[in-house]
Amino acid sequence: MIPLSWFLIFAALLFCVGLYGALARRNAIAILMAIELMLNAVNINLVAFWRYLGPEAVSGQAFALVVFAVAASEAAVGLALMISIYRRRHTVAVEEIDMMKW
Amino acid sequence: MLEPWIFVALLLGVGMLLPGVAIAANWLLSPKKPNAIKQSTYECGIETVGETYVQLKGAYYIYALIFVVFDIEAVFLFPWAVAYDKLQLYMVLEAVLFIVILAAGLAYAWRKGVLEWV
Amino acid sequence: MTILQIIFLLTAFLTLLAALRVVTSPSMVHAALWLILALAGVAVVFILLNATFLAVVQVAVYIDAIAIMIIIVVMLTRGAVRGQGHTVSKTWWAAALSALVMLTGLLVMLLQAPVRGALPPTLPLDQEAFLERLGQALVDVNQYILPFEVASVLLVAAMVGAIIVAWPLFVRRGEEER
Amino acid sequence: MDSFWIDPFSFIGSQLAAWLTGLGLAENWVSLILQLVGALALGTAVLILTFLLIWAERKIVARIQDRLGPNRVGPYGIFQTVADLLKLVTKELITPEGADLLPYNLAPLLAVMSVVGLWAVIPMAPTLLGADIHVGVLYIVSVGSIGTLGILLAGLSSNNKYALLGAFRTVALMISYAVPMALALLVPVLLAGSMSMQEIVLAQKGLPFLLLAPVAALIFFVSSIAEVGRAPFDLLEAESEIVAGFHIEYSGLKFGMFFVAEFLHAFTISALTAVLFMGGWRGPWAEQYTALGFLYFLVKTSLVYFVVIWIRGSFPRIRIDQMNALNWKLITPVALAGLVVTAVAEKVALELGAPRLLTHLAGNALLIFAAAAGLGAYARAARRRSELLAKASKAEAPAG
Repeated sequence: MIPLSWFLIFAALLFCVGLYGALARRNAIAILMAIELMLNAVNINLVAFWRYLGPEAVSGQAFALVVFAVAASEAAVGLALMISIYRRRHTVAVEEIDMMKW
Repeated sequence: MLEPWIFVALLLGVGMLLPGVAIAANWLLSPKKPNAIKQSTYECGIETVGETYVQLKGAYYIYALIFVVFDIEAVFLFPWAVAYDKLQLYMVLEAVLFIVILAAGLAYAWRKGVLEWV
Repeated sequence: MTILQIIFLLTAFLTLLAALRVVTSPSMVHAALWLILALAGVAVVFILLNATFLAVVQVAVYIDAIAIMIIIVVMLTRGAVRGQGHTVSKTWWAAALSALVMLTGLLVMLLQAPVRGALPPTLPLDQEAFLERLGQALVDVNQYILPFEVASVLLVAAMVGAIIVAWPLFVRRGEEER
Repeated sequence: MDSFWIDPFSFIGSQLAAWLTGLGLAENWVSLILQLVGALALGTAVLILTFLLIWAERKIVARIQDRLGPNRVGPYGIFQTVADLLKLVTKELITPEGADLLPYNLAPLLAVMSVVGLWAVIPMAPTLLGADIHVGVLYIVSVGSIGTLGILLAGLSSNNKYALLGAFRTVALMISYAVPMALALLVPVLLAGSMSMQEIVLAQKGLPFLLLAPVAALIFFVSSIAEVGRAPFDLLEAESEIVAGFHIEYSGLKFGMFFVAEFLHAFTISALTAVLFMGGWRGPWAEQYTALGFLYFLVKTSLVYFVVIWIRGSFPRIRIDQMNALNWKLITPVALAGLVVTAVAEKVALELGAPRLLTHLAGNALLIFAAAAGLGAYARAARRRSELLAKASKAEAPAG
């Protein structure tokens, strides 16, 4: 049997790897990928708590499903923005997207 | 509980292993005489010009986008379909509303002319 | 150590390795391929947690849909950051520092949590019955009907928004080329 | 213990289990070994089946085209595919320059894996089923789409423009047609109230879903043909347009694996259609005599497979914009409407006590009528537009 803490530590590690990627990468698409990793880590936590603390309640899995929908919407709109920016400015590097920077 | 999944994992492994073995046998049996012309990019004899990663048209993104949206829709509806027998009429109609909202999205894409293959 | 624990450790190791490659790989295409491996690892973890429905959903949504969408966009914006040498920004050390601080904080919190050593209770329902309950809960007015309908509105909003943002440009560009 | 002739599969399994236990192995090791043997047997069986499929397809298509087909190697040319395999095995494996080695070599394996993996959940007889997982239908949706990923990898890693373009075309069409496929798969799940494939077969007692939801069955069949990329939807390898598509840079058995995956996938979708809509192994006395159930399954699957080949032999390849429009403007809206119709009709039949078959048939008839009316309006509008265009260009023409 696997103790709960293993899953939580794994999720924490995955989340921090994603966090590093989201903060450090220059390519905006890579940042989106890192955010997907973070959302996955969150999902692991939700499902692990569902399994260990209340397997008769549906809330853990229902929340995870909503996270899937949110992740998909986020990726869809984010990538559309990337395409739009690339068409206008021929770059998706985050430091170069600075039109709004004062 | 997890027993059927062991079989699934094994079958997926076998599905990778058998073609792998076949390709390995091919590698053992086949001649190996590489040369520059043979390994160059094949374009029916014409010299390759420019780089491989040509600019693709953006419409491909739209298809992927609509696919993602409807995939999530199907994922939400599968548990509903499983529970169908135990649902009351209003619950079925809620799912119909769910489908209609997404159909409205598809109709918008159609009106916008996104679905034309250009 | 039981066989399940070994499977979990192997999966976790591979997933974290793939995740590290996602955030360090200089080539975007490779990063996307490593992302697929990491997502598949998470699906296996879901199976180990007996959430088999979510494991299949993970493959159907993430690997089949979102990953393919990301690869397509990578190809559409190819070479955008290439030739400038750096895959990470100048302040990458600050990012690494904040990730480490975050990790330390999470681990400290975990060590103080009362449930950290909990073992899984036996599943009260078989998975089929659980799925049925999930389906009922999603359309029950007293439970998750609001997230369910809002999810559809959210998806349509995302679709319409993405089309508005991305589509007019294709059309205008096509005219320019002509 | 069952006798061999009534239930050969359980018989062999229990004999093997008894023998392994006799060797002094622990119980879970015995079950693991049994599962491994089962997986190996199933994987090998379906891959060997592919030889037969390729031969059958060549023979049938040849007859449709008034030819003889392969007839030299073995009786009726049945070993032709083996000869072809031997030829392929001795071909040099060429790796194009600039190829991305890991994805390049992984792609054919993924293509085969996604198809072989589907067979894990297909119930072939009452007791012959790899894994009765409770999310079988969703498993089919997700694992079947991994093949898309294999194609994408092949196109990206070959370092060839045509491979890239072919792969992207293929992926765009495959993911488009995955939408109505998933929607059509919801219908049998809804009618059976379960996602387990075995449960779906059991729920078709006396009334196969083909009669209850003919529109969904048709949509599933057409969209899975498109998903496999058979004619008339074989644009991904349109020789005249993009040389050969995503597998242009593959040679030897690496190419052969894409070929195997395609043929096996065509048979697999036939099996899925037979299981989900035609009752799978159901038939008279199938429950008592497992072997008979397996026979029913094979007959139904072969029947559907014959139709797949028949379609391939009869229809010309359609244009890519037509294929795209067919999906988004006809099949997907009809699939959405079909799901709604089935959901409402089933509830009406349950609540009001209306006869089930009649309610569903009436709903489907209404749906077909509406689709035909919509199609007619669309065609009239298109004709009016083209006539206006022709008139306009005629008005311009004399001047020039």
